[in-house]
Amino acid sequence: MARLVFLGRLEDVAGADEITLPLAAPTPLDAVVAQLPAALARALGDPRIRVAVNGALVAGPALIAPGDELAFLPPVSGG
Amino acid sequence: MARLVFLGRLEDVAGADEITLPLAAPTPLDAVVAQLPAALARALGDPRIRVAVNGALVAGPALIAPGDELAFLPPVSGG
Amino acid sequence: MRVVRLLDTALDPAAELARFAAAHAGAGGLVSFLGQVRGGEGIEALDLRHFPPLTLPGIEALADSASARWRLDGIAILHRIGEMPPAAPIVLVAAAARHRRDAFSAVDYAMDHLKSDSWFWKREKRDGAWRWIEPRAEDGADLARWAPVT
Amino acid sequence: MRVVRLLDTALDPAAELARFAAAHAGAGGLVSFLGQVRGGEGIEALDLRHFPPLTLPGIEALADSASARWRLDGIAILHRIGEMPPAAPIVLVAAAARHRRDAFSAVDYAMDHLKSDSWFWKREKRDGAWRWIEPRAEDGADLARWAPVT
Repeated sequence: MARLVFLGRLEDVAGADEITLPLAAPTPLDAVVAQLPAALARALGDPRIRVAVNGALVAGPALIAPGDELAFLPPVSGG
Repeated sequence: MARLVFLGRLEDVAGADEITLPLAAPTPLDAVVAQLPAALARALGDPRIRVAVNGALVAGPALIAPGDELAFLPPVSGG
Repeated sequence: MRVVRLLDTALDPAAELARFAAAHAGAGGLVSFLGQVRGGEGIEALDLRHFPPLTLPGIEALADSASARWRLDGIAILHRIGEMPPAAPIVLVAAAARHRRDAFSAVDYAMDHLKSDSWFWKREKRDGAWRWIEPRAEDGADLARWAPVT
Repeated sequence: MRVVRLLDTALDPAAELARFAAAHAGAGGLVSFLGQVRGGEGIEALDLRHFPPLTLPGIEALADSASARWRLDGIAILHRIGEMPPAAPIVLVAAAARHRRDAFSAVDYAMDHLKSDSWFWKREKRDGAWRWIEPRAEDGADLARWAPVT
């Protein structure tokens, strides 16, 4: 299992602010995303979206392990 | 009579924040100042000092009438 | 005094400022910014979301960076999260300094970064419908006013 | 809301700010500056003198000029006169605006002019002796930041 957290407008696309996904072994981030519904996977492909694994921002390809929390952070709202 | 008001450090030079001066007829400002003690008259000669007659700033030579209030305003303190 | 807080209940700016001013009674100058939920245009509520692992640490780093750039006696950054009605206080930033220019700059800098470079997502409720607020074009310009410290 | 006052008794910044914020609940942003009597260096008291026919009208003109230069919803300038102990509030300037940059600029502008271009004379009591405070070299530079409106 991995926990996926969606911030901002991604919550509306995902239909929930978080979901859990079955995950039996360490899996590349893009393979995790590929398991999601097409519209959500497409939204998460926006290059402006930052990803945090267990609360720390990651850059580039990441390996997601069972038990990880994966957060998707779209651009902040500005002011 | 005319009332002379001294602001800021001029109060210390004059020894009071205001004094009254006998004045029987309209008198030019510099003639009024010339009647004052020498040290005070000299301090009032500082070109940075502004003069207000009856609460309004005057520029250049002014005629002081009996009953007028004459205020001497040195540079303000800044900050 | 360095105060950084995220609040999920009402922010009382007058009480917070009184406390901050009392703690910096000899500072000379104290600048503050208070942001409130805008009214009008059918706005019924504002909802501010954050990401706990990053939002508060990010604001703490912002307070430290403002303190490093200017000579401050103290800085306070208090930010609401959650749902708020129009006119509710959202954010209070205060800086105390011997020289007022330092306090003005620090608060201005902190606000530009809070607004455009902090982990907050906002949505507005208008006429019964929630809508997420997107970044604005000016945000980059606001941040570009502050050259990186090298 | 346009508030301009000279006070010969204690200024309560928290109460004044709360009132001003309540009057501008929909403004979006509210910037304030609070100046307090500096402590330390043997300072026992500050005495602020004014010239009634010019001082308050000058500050009223300053509030009008700030309101003309920036888009403000309101401005408040409250200034103490008389003798004050260290840490006492001397001046409170607040501006409310839809856009925070307007409020920052208006308060900064008002403070530069209050400090260097208003009819106040200050003397400090240190170690029992009063001494008048002279203008500083920086004051002209502070004012020169604000180009005249043509």
